[in-house]
Amino acid sequence: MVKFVTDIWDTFSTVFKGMGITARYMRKKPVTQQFPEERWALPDRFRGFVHNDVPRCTSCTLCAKACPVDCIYIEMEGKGKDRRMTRFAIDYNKCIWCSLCTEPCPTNCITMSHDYDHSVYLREKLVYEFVGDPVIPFKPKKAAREEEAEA
Amino acid sequence: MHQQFATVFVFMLLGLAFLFVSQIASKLLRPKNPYAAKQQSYECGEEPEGSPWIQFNVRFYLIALFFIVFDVEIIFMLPWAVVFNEMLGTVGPLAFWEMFTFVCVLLVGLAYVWLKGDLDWVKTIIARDDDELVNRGLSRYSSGDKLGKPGLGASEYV
Amino acid sequence: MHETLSNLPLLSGLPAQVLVVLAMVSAGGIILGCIAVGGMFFIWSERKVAGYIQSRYGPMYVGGWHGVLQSLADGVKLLLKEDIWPEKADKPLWRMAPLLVFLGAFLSFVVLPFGPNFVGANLDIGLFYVMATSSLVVMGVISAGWGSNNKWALYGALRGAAQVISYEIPLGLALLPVVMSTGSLNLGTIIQAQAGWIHNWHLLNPLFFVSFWIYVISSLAEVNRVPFDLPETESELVSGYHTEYTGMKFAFFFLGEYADMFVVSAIGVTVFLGGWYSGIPALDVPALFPLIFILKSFFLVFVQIWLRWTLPRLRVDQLMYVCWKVFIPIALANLLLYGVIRTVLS
Amino acid sequence: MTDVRPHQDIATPAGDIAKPIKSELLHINMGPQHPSTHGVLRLFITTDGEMVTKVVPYLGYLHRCAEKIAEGNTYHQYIIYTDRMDYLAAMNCNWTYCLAVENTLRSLGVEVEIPEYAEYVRVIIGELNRIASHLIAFGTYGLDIGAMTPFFHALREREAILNIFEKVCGARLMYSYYDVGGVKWDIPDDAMDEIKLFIDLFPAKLDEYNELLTGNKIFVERTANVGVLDAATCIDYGCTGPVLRGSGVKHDLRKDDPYSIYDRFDFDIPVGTGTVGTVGDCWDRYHVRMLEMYESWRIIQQAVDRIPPRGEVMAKMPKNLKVPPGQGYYRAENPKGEMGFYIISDGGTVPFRCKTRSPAFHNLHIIEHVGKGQMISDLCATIGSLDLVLGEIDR
Repeated sequence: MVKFVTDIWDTFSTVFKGMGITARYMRKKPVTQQFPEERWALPDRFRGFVHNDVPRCTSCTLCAKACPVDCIYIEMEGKGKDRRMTRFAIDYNKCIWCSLCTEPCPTNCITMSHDYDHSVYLREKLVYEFVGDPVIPFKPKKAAREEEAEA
Repeated sequence: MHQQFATVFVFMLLGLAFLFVSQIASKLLRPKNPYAAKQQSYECGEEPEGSPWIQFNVRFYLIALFFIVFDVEIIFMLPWAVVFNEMLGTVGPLAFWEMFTFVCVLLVGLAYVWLKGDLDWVKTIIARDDDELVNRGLSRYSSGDKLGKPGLGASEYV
Repeated sequence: MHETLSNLPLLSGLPAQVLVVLAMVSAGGIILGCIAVGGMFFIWSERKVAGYIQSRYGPMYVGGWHGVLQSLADGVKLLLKEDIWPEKADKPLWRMAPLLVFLGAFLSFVVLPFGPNFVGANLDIGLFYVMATSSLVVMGVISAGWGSNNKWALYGALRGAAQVISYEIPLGLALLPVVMSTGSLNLGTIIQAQAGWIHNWHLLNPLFFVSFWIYVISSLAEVNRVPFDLPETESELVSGYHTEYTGMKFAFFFLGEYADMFVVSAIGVTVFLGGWYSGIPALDVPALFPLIFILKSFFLVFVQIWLRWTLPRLRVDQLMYVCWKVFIPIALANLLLYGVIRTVLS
Repeated sequence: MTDVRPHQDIATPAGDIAKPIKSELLHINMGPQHPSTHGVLRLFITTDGEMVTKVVPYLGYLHRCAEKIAEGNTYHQYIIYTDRMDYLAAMNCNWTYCLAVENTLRSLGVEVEIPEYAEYVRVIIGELNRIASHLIAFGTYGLDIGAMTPFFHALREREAILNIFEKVCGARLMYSYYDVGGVKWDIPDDAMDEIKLFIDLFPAKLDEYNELLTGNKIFVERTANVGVLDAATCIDYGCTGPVLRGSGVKHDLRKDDPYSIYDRFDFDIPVGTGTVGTVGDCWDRYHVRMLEMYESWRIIQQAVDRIPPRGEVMAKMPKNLKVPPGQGYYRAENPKGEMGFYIISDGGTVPFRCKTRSPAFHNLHIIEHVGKGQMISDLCATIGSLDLVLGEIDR
């Protein structure tokens, strides 16, 4: 009988306690953001869509090798002086934003950008081609490299 | 008074009209593209195992019986409650004691089923002839046996 | 009401019978509109209250200010939704269920006294009538659950049946002391007994205090709200009895549920919270009566919403325990105690 | 082993034996698309009315061959796959894997000297992620019981942690932050400030959770005495983590087999005590998690106080990491329990075999044992209290 009464008391008291908390929150300002209008200030290290700065790309394929999901496609033509990069594509269907590709890059041309909302209707459109006409891969100058080493 | 009930009837007709009109409107506007997978009964994304139309174990079927008893009681008590004030004036305390007796008889019934345990959910899996749980009851909070057959295919159950 | 209509210049020439029918139909139309608009308002407010309790905004875009028209947009969406029916369903039962649920809630509105003259049908057995129509809902729930040929729906329906019929008893017993006091089942008469200052409200009468709590909690169970939302426990039974419903059929379940919330709140206001009286005699002018009544009912609806976003839910055996071993004995004891006190006092 | 109960157990309170009611069993697929199976777990349940007579878990709906993938990826590359195991505690999975590689290297004679600063960073971030994971466990458990608000409140605090992680490593869910030999980046100053702010604010939130859910009478009634697991059964099934500790076994690798620098911190191991019911019931398992959040908070506080000045975060490691032929196993205490990686190397840059011992996989299978004879609602409560993550179960 005592338990019967204390149970009822417990129920009411804890329910009112909980209602007190929720009532407190009803008066507080929400913490969420209205996404398209308000946007989050992205931190410096934010790992958004991978971006390749083609003019600085040496087409060394280190990034493609580092990629654990093989989402970077690099194609080349010719040899020596005639070497042309015909394709540098990133398949964002596969990309997992791990930033492993940025680590071995000798010229830091492949970076994690701050873009994150590239929604498209077709999956094919998520394969981003960075190279249109074949380009001559970037050759870092020796002097520039030395400067970098000194710095 | 009849007019009041007529109002209720008109309301019912109106409600039904509203329901049918909106259903028909919806029928005219909505797309229609049924196919077999869509029309399957939902069972968490899997093919339904057997029919749900079985002899379902409603543990609380006894409650239904008590409910009828108690609901009838309320129906008896409503007219009494309405005239309770007048009766206090005319017959005095008898107005109360009559109903008191009636309620007490029912309370005895409630006490009986309570003590007998019929108000408790029967917390057992009852021994069944057609199952591996033959002659064995498992209490609700017990952990049962450890020798469940692992990895049976779903087909073996139906 | 038909007297008012007969004063209108356009309708003055019509015979009395036609006017009466016209009055009925227009009253019904008004209430139907109120249910639709009110239901949408409740759904919107539920989402907003839930949002703010959970530190978020809830709907914000449709209709400008704080997404007031979100429910309307949802209604239009549901109207345009494809109707998916389970192939193996028991079609007549399955189709009938949402109608029953909605009708059960809708019919209760007839007797709700928004004011001394703002009532669809001033039935002498008003309270009894509401109890009767609100059990129509359970018919809908059962036929939905059995008809959809879905196991989760079946569970929801059987739980709903056990719950709703069980909680009708404490609900009825909680109302009895008030009926004994006022000597009438007419909702208007019950309200008139609470006229005057606020202490005349039955809630503030110590004799009815327990009744009020039992009524409020049982009414939560009657309309399947948290913590008693076992028929549609979304975490256990997916969606309970309306798992298989889409589009307009689902909308009727939804609308019915919210209309039902208003009905039980309105009955609570009628019986315990002074109905259309504001508690201050100076404010009791007939023009304000419907407003006061609706505001009070909204408050009780708000409490239901508030509870929903605070509490976990009970298990089905605990639900039954609470009903049969807590509420019914207490309600009976309360009833008898009230009888004893009245008898002794007389 | 067959456990035939005496008749008192199945009797009604008055002592009568329950009489058979003629009814049929219902077979239901609970999952893969079910709100309370925490992902794509499929439980094939047989019920007799509301009572569950049999539960058989079926796995594999989220199987991604992670272990096979490991054999084709270098040791560095596989780190990102460990993110996707326990995605609610990806940092801890990273950490465990890196520990496993480092210790395999050590046991095979390659010296790996992890900088002191990196160890502190690892502990702070790992414990923050433990809190984040337990917050999800707390929130979803509220959902399973029917309370929706705690979930959103828990997510709100988790967001604060994710913001810290985003500042630290740039991602909010799949971090791949730990690396073999240290961590990839140090903690920037603004993130450190946020960690300090979080330390200040978190205990008040914890109290609020306790008031809102833990103490609630309905919640207690729903979880106390439900899904009771005794210590012996837990050990038999290989349960670890809060599930094992909830049954009263004081086993935590951070204390029992200290890795990293856990021996330097002062913290307790909460165990289930049966405060409101039996030892090892759902409430105990849930409460152990709540207490663990507090203990993690203590560890973070101490680590933030004692963290050395910023220095190297990576050990000197070769660019192409090769592990000498041999094998090694290392385990660590993850939020869900004891996670371990067993690495066999043939001397190349990729592991020959990398087996994962994932805690939730072992915790899950006890459901077959404990689910019997429960009600459907209790089954949901029990699943929730096990805190399953399907990404890790199926891998």
